[in-house]
Parts: sequence; C-alpha cells; structure tokens
Amino acid sequence: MFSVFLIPTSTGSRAAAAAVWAAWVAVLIGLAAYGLFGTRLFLLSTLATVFMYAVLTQAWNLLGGYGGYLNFGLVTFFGIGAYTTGILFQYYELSPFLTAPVAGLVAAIAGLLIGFPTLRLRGAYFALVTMIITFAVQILALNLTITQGALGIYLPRLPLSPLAVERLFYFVFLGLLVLVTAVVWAVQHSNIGGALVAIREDEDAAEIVGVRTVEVKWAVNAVSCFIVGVTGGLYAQRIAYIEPTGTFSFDISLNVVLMAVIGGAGTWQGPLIGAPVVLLVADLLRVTVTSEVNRVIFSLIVILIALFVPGGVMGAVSRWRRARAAKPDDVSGSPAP
Amino acid sequence: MSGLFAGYVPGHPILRGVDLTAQSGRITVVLGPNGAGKSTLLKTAAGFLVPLRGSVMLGDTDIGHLPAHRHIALGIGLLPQGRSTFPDLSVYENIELGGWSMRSDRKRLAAAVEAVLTRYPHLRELRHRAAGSLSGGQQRAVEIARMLVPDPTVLLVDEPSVGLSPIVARQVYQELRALKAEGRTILLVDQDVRAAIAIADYVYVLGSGRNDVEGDRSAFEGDLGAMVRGWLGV
Amino acid sequence: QQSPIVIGGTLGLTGAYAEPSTDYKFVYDRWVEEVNKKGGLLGRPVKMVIYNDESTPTVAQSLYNRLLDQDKVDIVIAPYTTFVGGAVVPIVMSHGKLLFNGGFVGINIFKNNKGSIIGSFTYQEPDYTRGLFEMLGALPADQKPKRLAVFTSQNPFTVVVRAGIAGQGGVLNYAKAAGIPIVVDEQYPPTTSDFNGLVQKAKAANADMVLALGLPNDTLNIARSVHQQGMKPMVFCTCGSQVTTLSAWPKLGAAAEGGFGTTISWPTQGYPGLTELAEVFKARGYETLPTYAIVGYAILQVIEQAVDGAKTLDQEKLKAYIHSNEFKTAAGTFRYQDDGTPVFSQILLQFQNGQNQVVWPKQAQTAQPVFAKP
Amino acid sequence: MSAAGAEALLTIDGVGKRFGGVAAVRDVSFSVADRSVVGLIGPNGSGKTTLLNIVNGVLAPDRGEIRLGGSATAGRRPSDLAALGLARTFQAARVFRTLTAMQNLFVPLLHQKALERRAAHRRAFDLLVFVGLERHADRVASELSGGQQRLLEFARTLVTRPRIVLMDEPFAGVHPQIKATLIRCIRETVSREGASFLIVSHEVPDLVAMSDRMVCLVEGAVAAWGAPADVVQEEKVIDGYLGRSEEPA
Amino acid sequence: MEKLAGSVALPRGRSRVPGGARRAANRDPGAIRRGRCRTAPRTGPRAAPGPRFCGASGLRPAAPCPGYAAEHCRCSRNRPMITHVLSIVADGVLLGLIYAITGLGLSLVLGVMGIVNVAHSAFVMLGSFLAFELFRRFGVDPVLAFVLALPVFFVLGTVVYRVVITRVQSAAQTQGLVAMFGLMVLIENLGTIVWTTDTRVVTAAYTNTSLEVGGVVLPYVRLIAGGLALLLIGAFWAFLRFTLTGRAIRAMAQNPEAARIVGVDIQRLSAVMFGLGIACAGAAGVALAMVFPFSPNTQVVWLAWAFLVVILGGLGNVANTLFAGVAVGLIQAVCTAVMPFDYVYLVLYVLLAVILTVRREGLSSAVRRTI
Ligand SMILES: Nc1ncnc2c1ncn2[C@@H]1O[C@H](COP(=O)(O)OP(=O)(O)OP(=O)(O)O)[C@@H](O)[C@H]1O
Ligand SMILES: Nc1ncnc2c1ncn2[C@@H]1O[C@H](COP(=O)(O)OP(=O)(O)OP(=O)(O)O)[C@@H](O)[C@H]1O
Ligand SMILES: CC(C)C[C@H](N)C(=O)O
Ligand SMILES: [Mg+2]
Ligand SMILES: [Mg+2]
Repeated sequence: MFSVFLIPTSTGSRAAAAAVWAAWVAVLIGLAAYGLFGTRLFLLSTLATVFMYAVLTQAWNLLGGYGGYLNFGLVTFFGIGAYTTGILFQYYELSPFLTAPVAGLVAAIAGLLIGFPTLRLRGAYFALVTMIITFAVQILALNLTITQGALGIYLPRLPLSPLAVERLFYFVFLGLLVLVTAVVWAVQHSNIGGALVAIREDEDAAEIVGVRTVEVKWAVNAVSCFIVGVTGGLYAQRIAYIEPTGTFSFDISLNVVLMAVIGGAGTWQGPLIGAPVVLLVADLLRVTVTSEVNRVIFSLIVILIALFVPGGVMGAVSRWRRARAAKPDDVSGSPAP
Repeated sequence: MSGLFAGYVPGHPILRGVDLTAQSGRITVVLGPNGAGKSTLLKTAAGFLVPLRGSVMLGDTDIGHLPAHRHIALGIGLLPQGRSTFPDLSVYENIELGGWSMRSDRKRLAAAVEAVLTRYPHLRELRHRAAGSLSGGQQRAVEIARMLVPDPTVLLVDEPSVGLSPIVARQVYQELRALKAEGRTILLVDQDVRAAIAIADYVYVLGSGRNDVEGDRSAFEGDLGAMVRGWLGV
Repeated sequence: QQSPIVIGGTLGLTGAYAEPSTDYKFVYDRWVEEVNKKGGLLGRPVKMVIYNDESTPTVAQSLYNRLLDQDKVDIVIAPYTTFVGGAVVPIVMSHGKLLFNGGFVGINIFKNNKGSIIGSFTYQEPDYTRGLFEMLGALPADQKPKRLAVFTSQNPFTVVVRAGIAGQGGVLNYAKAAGIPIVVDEQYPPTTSDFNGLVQKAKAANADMVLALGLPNDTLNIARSVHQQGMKPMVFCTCGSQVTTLSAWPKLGAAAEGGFGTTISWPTQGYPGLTELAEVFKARGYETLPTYAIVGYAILQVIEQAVDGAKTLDQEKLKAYIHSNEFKTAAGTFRYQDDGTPVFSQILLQFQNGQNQVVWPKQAQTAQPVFAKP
Repeated sequence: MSAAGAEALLTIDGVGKRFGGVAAVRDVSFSVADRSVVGLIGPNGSGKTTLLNIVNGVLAPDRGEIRLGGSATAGRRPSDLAALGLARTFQAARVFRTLTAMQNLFVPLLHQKALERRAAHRRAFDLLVFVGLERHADRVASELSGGQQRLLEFARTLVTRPRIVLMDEPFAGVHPQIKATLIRCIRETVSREGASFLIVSHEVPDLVAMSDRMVCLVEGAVAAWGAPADVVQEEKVIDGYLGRSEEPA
Repeated sequence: MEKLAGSVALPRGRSRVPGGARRAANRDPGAIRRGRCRTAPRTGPRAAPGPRFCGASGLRPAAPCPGYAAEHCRCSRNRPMITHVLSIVADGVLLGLIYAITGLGLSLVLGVMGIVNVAHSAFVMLGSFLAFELFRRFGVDPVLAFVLALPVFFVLGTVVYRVVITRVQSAAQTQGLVAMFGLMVLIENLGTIVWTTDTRVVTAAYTNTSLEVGGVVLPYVRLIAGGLALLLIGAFWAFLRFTLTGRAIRAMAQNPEAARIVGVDIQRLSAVMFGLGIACAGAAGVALAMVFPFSPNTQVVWLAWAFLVVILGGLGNVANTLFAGVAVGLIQAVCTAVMPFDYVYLVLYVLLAVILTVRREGLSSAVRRTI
C-alpha cells in the first residue's frame, strides 16, 4: 500500500546527535551485560517487566502518540494474545514461544475487525469506545467455554531455575523492545510518521491532501495490535496463570497511556523513558513503603510530573533544545525576493 | 506602545522594540510583510500576550499586564485574523456573547445586541442559523458584529476584509470610516494595502518585528508600488 | 541477638479485592508482637515483610520474586484471594518453598501442588454450601425449600462454589442430592453494579431459597435488593464470601435479618486464641469476628507450632512434620490431608435479631434456625 | 452557458447541493480545460466553497455529476481524487500544526512511488524557497503567522505535481509582493507542468488578469461564465457581486 | 453469542454435547463450568429457539437442568404479563436515572474542557463517603446530603481546578488525563487509609421499604435517587441553555480562543465549570450511596457506566445524557429479563459500540466547522 521511505531531517548538530546515539547504545550494552551477568532475581524480573511495558507503550505510541488515536483498550489485544497462547497450550500443548506469532496474528486480526468500526470515531469517542470494547471482550473471556471462564488457564512454568526463567524473559522482552523501537523509529522518520501526525492534527485535511487515512490507520493499528498480541502471548508463559480479570485489566491500558504520556507521546524515545520511570518508581515505593501509603506517594509523583513536565520528558527535552537552537534572527520572517 | 518586546516562546521575542501610537479618533494602519509581527502586535495590545519589555498604554494607564478580559472592559475590541466564531451556537448567541462584559446589565446587553442587529440587518435573517454553517464571509460579518456589541472605543482590526466579496469589503471599509466618525480609535492591520491606506490617517510599516517606515497617509498615497517594493528591500 | 526469622507475603491493601486485607494485616501484626514477646521462634525474633500487591497478580508475582530472592524470607505466606494467589503459587513452588495459605481457597491448586501448600481454610470451594445443605437435609421433606435461585459471581472460587469439582460438592450437586430444584441459575461478571433485575427474575420464579455466591460488595447488594423487592425467601444465604461476619452486614438493617452465612469457627468453641481474637476485634468495633481474621491467625499458629515442633526452617522437614502432626489453632484442630488442606469443618451462622447465631452443626449451635414464611 | 468540451479536464455538470433549507449550489455546470486557469467568483455565501468541497469529494452532491479526466468522481474519497492529481487549499488555512514546514510538504507524498517521492523531496525545498519560507523550513507550522500558513498550504498543493488545483482564496492575507509571485507561479505551473487551476478569490482584478475563463456564482447558480473580461461586465455580476459605486477596488 | 461459543471447534475430536461438552475433567477445570443450568435454554450451539414464553405470564421457564426433567416451567400465574413488563421498565428507568446522574459530571468536564476525567469515580466515592459520614455521625438523611454535596464539591472542584487543572490545561489533552489519573489514585488511596477497604452501606429509615403500585415494586431509595437525578439534570440543562453563562460555557467548549476574545475570563469560567462537574460527581456519589453498597475501591466501576452514558449521549450534552442513561438502564433491564445475565453486559457494550459507530459521532461536525 505504501512503502516506508525515510525522509531527511536537518535539525541539530551532528556531534550532539552522535553523542545522544552513543548514549543510547551504551545503555543498551549495559542492559545486555546486566542480563548476562546480573544475579538479582528481583531486578531482572522488574526490568523484564519494564521492557514488556516499554514494548506495549511503543506499540501504543504508533497510533496513540503519532496518530493521536488514544487507545484506551490496548489490553484487549494483550489479553487476546495471552489467551491465544494459553488456549493453544491448553489444548495442543504448544509452547507459547512457538505460538507467540500466532497470538500476534490473532490480535492483529481482532485489531482489524475492531478497528473497522472504531477507527472512524474521533477524539474522546475513540478512547472511550476502545475502553468499552475491553470490557466486552473481558466478558467474553469470562463466559466462553474455551477460555475456561473465571477459572483461567494454567501454563506450566518453564523447567528452569527461577533466575534462568527471569533471565530468559529479560532477553526476550529486551530483544522485542529493540526490534519494536526500530520499527517506531523508522515510522517516525518516514512519510508514514508524518502522515500519522497529519491525521492527529487534522484528519480531514490529511485525507484531502492525499493520505488514505483509513488504510493508514488500519495498517498501523494492525501492526500495533500484532506487537501487543505477541507480547501478550509471551506474558502468558511468563505469568503462567491467566484469567479474565487480571489479563484484561483496564489498569494495563491506563498504565500504558500513562507511560507514553510521561515519557512523551509521539516520540520514539518517550516509551523508553516513560515505562522505566513509572514502573521503577512504583516498584521502589512498593518495597520501601509497604503500606497503602505507597500509592499515595506514587500518585503525587504522577501529578507533579503532569503539572510540571508538560509534553512528558521528551516534550521538556525538545523545548529545551528549541530554546537553545533558536537564534533570534530565525524569528523574523522576511519573504523571498 | 513603546519599546515593545513580545513573543510566544520565552527568550524569543517576535516584536523587538516597536513604537507605535494610535491617535484617538483616528485610523492607524499597520502594514508589513507576512510574519512581520502585525498580528502579534494586535494580540499584545488586546492582552493576549504579555509584553516582555516596553509598555502598552491606554491613555495614561499601562494595560500591558492586564488579562485579556479586562481589556474588553476598558473598551478595547479585537477582530482576530482567521476564524473565531462559535460554530455550534446560533448567530444570535454568537453576537450576544460579544456583550459578555456587560452581562451584569441585561437590559443594556439586549439593547446593544438589538442595535448591532439593526446595524447589520442581513445577520438578523441568519440569527437562528448555527454559525458554523455559514459561509466564510458570513462568519466574518458575525465576528465584526460581535466585536461591536460592547461598543468598544478602541478597535484592533486584523485583516477585516479577507474573504469578503468586493461589495461587502467596500462596505467594511466604509463601516470602519463610520466607526471612526463615531469617535472610535482604530488600529487596522491589512494586506489590502490600497484599501487600507485609502482610509488611513497614519500608517506604520513593520518589518521583522521592528518599525520600518511610517508617515501620514499622504506620504503613502503617491507611489504605492514603490513603497511596497521599498519595504521589501528589492 | 540472632538474626530474625523472616516471614513474607503480600496483601492487596489497595485495589479491587482489598476488603479483608486490613483484617489480615491487623492479625499478622498482632501475632508477630505476641510471638516476639514469647521469645520468638527457635529462639530467634520474628520479622514479617508484607508488601502491597494492589490486588494485581503481576505485581504480586514480582513481589514474591523479591521476597524469595532479595529478602530471603524463611517462610512464605499467601496473598488474599484466589486469582492473586493462583498467580504466585508457581513462583513460590519453583523456589522450593512451602506456601502457608490463609489467604485463598482453591482445591485444584492445592491438589496440583501435592501438599506443598498448607492451608487454614477448613473448607474449600466445593464445600462452601455443605453445611447449609446438611442443615436443610435434616428438615422434613415438606418443610424444605422448593425452588432455589443461585447467583454466582464469575470469580475463580465462586464458580466452583456453584458447580463443585468433578461432580463433587458445589451447589448444583448438593441441591440435586437434596432434591431442591434450581429455578434461577445466573452468573454475573465481577463488575456488576446492579442486581435488581436479577432479583426480579428470582422473584418472578417464586424462589423460596436464594444463594448469593459472591464477594462482599455484590452480596450486600443482592441482600438489599431481595429485601426491597419484598421477597421473603425461606433461606437466604451469603454462601460465597463470609459476608455475614463483616462489619457491613448488620448495617443493612432489616435486610440483614435472617441471612445465613458460613464461617470457620466460633468463639464458643473455645479453640486456642479464638476468644482473645474475638475480644480484640470487638474492641475494634466488630460485632462478629471476621472469618479472615481467624484463618489469618490460624495459619500463623500452624507456622509457629510447626517450626517449634520440627525445630527447623527446612521446608521439606517442615512439610513432613506438618503432614504428620496435629495443630491446635483458632480455626480448630487441624489434621492435614495429602493435598495440604485441613479436614473439613464449618460453622453455619444465621443473623437473628441483630446478631449472628450458630445454627449448625448441632454441637456448636447457639440458636435454632429460623425460616421465613413466604 | 457552454458545457464541457470533450477535452476538458474537470467537468461540473448540473451539480446541486442543499443544506436543509439552504440551496447552497444549484444546477451548476462549467468545465476547466486542460492547462487553464478558471477564476471562480461570487458573493459571500454563494456556494463557492461548497462547490469546491463537492469537486473535492468532501461533500456528495445531491444531483449532477463531476468528471475528472474523463471519469466520474462520484463515490470517490478525497484521497482517491488526490491520487488522480487533484489538490486543494482551504479558505481558512489548514496546516498540520506540529509538523515543521518541511514535513508539511511531505505529507501528500505518502502514497507516491519511491522514485517520485525522492524527486519530490528536492522539489519541496524549492517550493519553500519560492514562497519565501525557506528560513522557516524547520519550524513547526503552528508558529507561522497567518499569511505564512497560507503560503505553506499553497506550496503543499504543488508538491505532488497535481493535474488540477482547487484554491479557496489563496491570496487572502498575503502580502502584495508575494501575491505577485504566487500569480506568476500559477501561470508558470500551467505552462510548464500542464496543470489546471480553479481559483476562488475576491481579488477580482488579479483574477481577471490570470484566468483564462471565469465563472460567477450568485445564490448557488451560475450567473456568468466566459472570458474574464466579459464576466466582470455582466450586469448580474456587477449588481450581485462587484458593486458599481467605484471601479473594482 | 451461542454462535460465538459454538463456532470454536473443540480439539481432538472431542464430541460436542448439547449443553456443553462434558469432558473427563482431570487437567481441565473448565469442565465444571460445563454442566450449567440456566434460566435461558442453552442447548447446544445453534439449537436455542429464542425466548420461549411460559403460558400467558411471559415468564421464562427454568432451564432443563440435568436431573430436573420435571421442572421445566416455573411460572407464577398470579402475576400478569403487564405487571411483569412494567416492573422491568420501571426498574430500567430508575436504574437509568442513576446512570445518567453518574455520567453527568463526566460529560460536562469532558465536553467543555476536553479532559478525560478518570478521577470522576474518585469524587463519586468521596460523595458516597460524605453521605456515609453525615449519616453515621449526625444522622443526616442522604437527601439532605445530596443537597449539601453540591456546594461542598463545587468548592472542592474549583480548588482542584486552581491547583491542578490550570497548569495542565494549555498542554495536550493527555497531560490532563495523566493529572487526573494521579488524582484518582491519590483520592482512592487516601480514602482507603481513612475509611479502610470495608464495604459500607447507608441504611436510612426508608431504605428497606418499597412502594407497590399494582404489583410493581418500586424501592423508595431508587425513586428518591431517580427524582434527585432528574432535578439535577433538569437544572443543568436549563442553566446551559437559557443563561448567558451557560452559553458562554458552551462557547468556551467550541472555541476557547474566541471566548477569550469576547472577554470571557476562561480561567474563572473553567473553574466554575469544573466545579460544577465535580459537584455533579459528588451528588452522584450520594445518590449511589443511598442505593448501593460501596467502598473506596469499588466506586471505580461506576466510571465505566459514566463513560458509557457519555459516549452514548454525546459530550457535554445534558439532555442527551439523560436519555442515554435511561436507554442504558432500559436495555440492561430488558436484557436481564430475557437472557442469561452473564451476557447482558456484553450485549450492552456491543449494542453501544454499534450505535456509536453507526452514528459516527464527532465526524460530521468536524467537517462542517473547518472546511
Ligand atoms: N503561536 C506562535 N508561536 C511562535 N511563533 C509565532 C506564533 N505565531 C506567530 N509566530 C511568529 O511570529 C512572527 C510574527 O507573526 P505574526 O502573526 O505577528 O505576523 P503577521 O505580521 O501578522 O503576518 P501575516 O501577515 O502573515 O498575518 C512570525 O515569524 C511567526 O512565525
Ligand atoms: N455545512 C453546512 N450546513 C448548512 N449550510 C451550509 C453548510 N455549508 C455551507 N452552507 C451554506 O451554503 C451557502 C454557501 O456556502 P459557501 O461556504 O459555499 O459560500 P461561499 O461562496 O464559499 O462564500 P464565501 O465567499 O463567504 O466563503 C451559505 O449560505 C452557507 O450558509
Ligand atoms: C479465595 C478466597 C477469596 C475465598 C474467601 N473465602 C473469600 O471469601 O473471599
Ligand atoms: Mg497576521
Ligand atoms: Mg467560501
């Protein structure tokens, strides 16, 4: 339908850009090294969760961040993915590692079907309908025989030591994250990214200047759902017990939106920043303040971020960059002769 | 206005030292290339932007730091560039809201709305239509009417004739003349150089956020083309 | 000073299933204080680490990982409710630990782990209504209820309370055995907010026995609707959670009257620690001792007696000791079955004149059951 | 009223549209020949924008037919029409606010073939230079002044080398000097690239000077159609639109 | 639904048995769900012949449960059909009014200010506890609490506006969302600390009594809550429609920049607006507390209902909020009466999604406005 074609960018000095890239690579190497040699189960498992959420947030970011379609029902596809591998295991004893792509596919198909009516809705309506759809699918999962209703599905834990299991998922999700981030980066730097932003800013105008908005939204949504479905499929193996309430929990959708916004929606870096910020803060509070006060502190931090870091971390960064880059001369418009 | 600095991003002024005086009861025209800062100037005068430096004086008071809604109370009305109707409200409701600042005195408000509708009878016919369903020009007329409801003494007018058909545009300029005749002070920004200069008492030209040329109408009337080329530095 | 013995677990102090967690927390804290006053376990002080899992399975999993790896807890206790507990079981098991479970029921989970989960609920899901049906079974045939309506929350344990397991237990089987036909059998999602329509169905079907198999909030909701609709079922039982032992039950006013419910033990039974516990809770403003306080306390008593008896923290040895000894707890005297659950015992309560009375089993009875005449 | 010639690029044939009680467009027919500029004038509310919306596929006409390059446009989405070489500007400029000026020009290129797209990228910058926005290439569109946004929109329509461009008051609020440049640009595009233009504007003298043909709508119907000089002489046009007190301003 | 369930092929040639396959259930806890007994016939994939009515009473027969072959029809013939239908309608309308009032504040805040106020349910919760505390400590009747809640929560709302919303308003919608999310977590958890997570009920003198009209039972609490809802919604409707301030609020929703131009003090009016929205949330909380049990954690389920009403009714449209609420209530009541309850919400949600997408809300006005 359309090819990805990277478009030239021209801002910023090359040296600074190189430094930033180097920093990203260093972080990645550091994380890989920790995955290999780290022995703290809790940290490995927390980071694996961080990576998983970062993947989800990146996927959300495609349509939600760039396209402005705030999907409040991401967990629908996550749950569908989880149940796909869960059911395939339950009935055919296929390992979720094998069936995760199938989970992605099923989620993508669900995304296409659900997207058909919902992607025509705008703004808050879309957000709310996606949320309602989660509830509907959750009820299906509660009622269908194949999902075993409220009882849920148990998957066997992998026959490895707890540390090895967490290490495995650490790398699985880290790898997935790198992959997905590359996809998002490519989208941001291609015409599709521009088209998505155009849709966010003024969808009718985008259609009129020639963007096939329906197809673009569909395709991007399907890709996003695929990623989320794969993640959900792997999650099922990791948690080893899926049931409707937790697997389709609205909290997951909300958390993903939260992470995207706090990191900076519509930038490829946003999810990479937002997911760890939110999860690590929450985890740190959980283990240091064990009473329900931990949530109070957490919420205060969230509120403060919302109040004082508009546009998320990346918003602050780009504002700072722009303020630095802008020479006063730039401002005056003088038309060409 | 003197030594005015204003802008949208901190540390990033668009207006850099503009001096401008709109004589009371006169039409002062501001011209300039696209992006020169004309609209920014009007927005600052109307209180939408806070001057970074310099002052906006109304008579003897500095109004630069007052919020926008106080400006209305002081008799300053703004006709912004672009479109600014309330699309889902009826034309009548749109115009009525122009008198928001008089809301404590319902009788006066009703009378003022009535007066405006009498002044623009074609709007009376449209008064039950949703403003968003009107054509571009009709909406512009609604905006002008809305601005006049509180009976402002200072009018800040940004490209009033854009999108209006020639007849109507001419009427608008006549209207501006008439408003001046009623003793109002008008600060007019326009790209229709000819028409603007034709009704101007005094003309400023902005370039890149600074004063460029200024002078009486007579100074501009002569060789229009040359003047235009003059600002562009061609 | 020796290093403390660390007991760790989580509770959903916040979130959707938080209700009993504060009771658990209170009991845990009290027990730690008591034990340490007595000189601790094995001569070492006892420390308890309880995190807030926000009633979320994933969070609980990650916290159990931390408890087992970082905090190096010696004894692991379970979180509250089946759907959180079910998620942490595999983790605890893969660390080779016993799971001391006063937090959730789940006969299948117990069975699958072959005695490595040590429970203190004296009845599992299929048995939730056993006492009720035993009591009804003792009635003359013409005095039994004739039409049963069952409302079941779609929650991993209440669906089993309804259906039983493999043809054993559960309302469906008990009712069949008792010859009481089921005229309304409805399940509702956990998020259901209004039950009037459901209750109207039961009313339209002239049900004279209504079973609410749900969590506290929905059960209270159903109880009130039943009363407002003017239904006077002969038996109304809150047989899902132990709702009649909660503080909100008496506050229902007239709607609470006559309601049946279950619990694990009753202060009049004189089990160790039970009366004291009841008094403490009375001081906190609880008319009835909540079931959760009893099971929470009982599992700690099991831990205490097992560690003292086996003189070790070695999990295998503890397991062997527990499976071959008796434990005297506030929930009764436990003898463990192979799957790690104690032998069945249950108390059936009825709320009469603003107070809970034991109506079954006979030997614990404090009052005769009263049946409304429809 | 001469209808479409066989070679016409865009044919509007008997088009009508009502909004509730308002007949915005009634029975309008005219055509835009290949490589030509057609000026569209008419009083406020006469249905010009509505007509563009219909041609553009944003609104469906109640009756009548639009033919673009020989095939009917009925039922086609705006993006389909864009792919056929139709581009337009809006009466109130609609730029993509958080994209930079440069990125705004890339948006229409999404579905183009990679090769064309590469060429278009180069062209984009030339267009920015042309409308005098090259210094603002990397500024986000919301930070441009009203006139600059309009210029950006103008450039955006040309970036795909369209066959026909609909323009709704492209000169409104544009500085006279740039306006002259734009007019030159339009003429050059016609002669070099063979594009056609349908331009709505109230700046009649300019329109007369640049158009090959001109059409005037009054109350939704065609009041005059023909050579520009003739159209502005028509009684109906003068009465309903230009006014007679002075010479056209 | 039956189709959905039935179309999933059971693996490995296990036979499909009407009423649910009964598998040897060792490693398969699902099996225990299979032997269902339901009010609606659920006999096999496509076999359900639609609602079967029982005599003239319109009541559903009991499902043919295994072992109760004789018990097919359990109808009480002393309740005529009309009473039954009226009961369902009354139940639906009263419930719908409660839904409507729950959605009202959310709709106003979302419609006018563009903020997805996920903290709405937290304010509802506070409203419920206001009623609870007033009742417990001072014996204040919930009806009075409803009236008191309006000013109290109005002030609370304006304070929240000044402290939180003013700072996020200029930023994107998502920023406000995050702030409100934080607020929701904050309030809920403070609520948990203050009131614990125990379920609470407010039982006034009339709570356990009902009005019976011709066999239709109307619980007084529901009548009162519904009446209060009607009053409040009516007041808001009139306010937005007939007062200049109301019009200014609508104007602000459509074009805040232009509202500033005509001299509206956006900050102040928004504060008022937000205050009103929160006042509605608080009052809704009181109404809910009259009718339902609650705790700091559980009031969040009302958020879903509020959203439902809002999307069905349209943003910021008060009259439609009322209709939407009643529609949802009626649909729920009717569905409950004619199908197994575990599918009622599904039907409701799907119906809603369908209505919404057919209406294509939010599309047409965008086109008209800007082209
Ligand atoms: N919201 C904004 N944020 C940042 N910069 C802006 C903003 N609006 C305008 N500018 C910049 O300020 C400068 C002056 O803009 P202004 O709108 O005042 O120009 P103008 O003289 O009215 O031009 P025009 O004739 O095109 O309307 C321009 O360079 C523009 O890019
Ligand atoms: N969406 C709509 N709903 C109702 N009426 C509409 C709608 N769009 C346009 N109209 C009406 O149709 C008529 C034609 O409007 P249109 O915008 O096409 O005029 P126009 O010729 O472009 O005028 P202008 O020069 O003022 O822009 C006007 O009377 C307008 O009020
Ligand atoms: C599994 C547990 C949640 C069961 C507990 N008996 C309850 O009442 O809630
Ligand atoms: Mg301007
Ligand atoms: Mg127009």
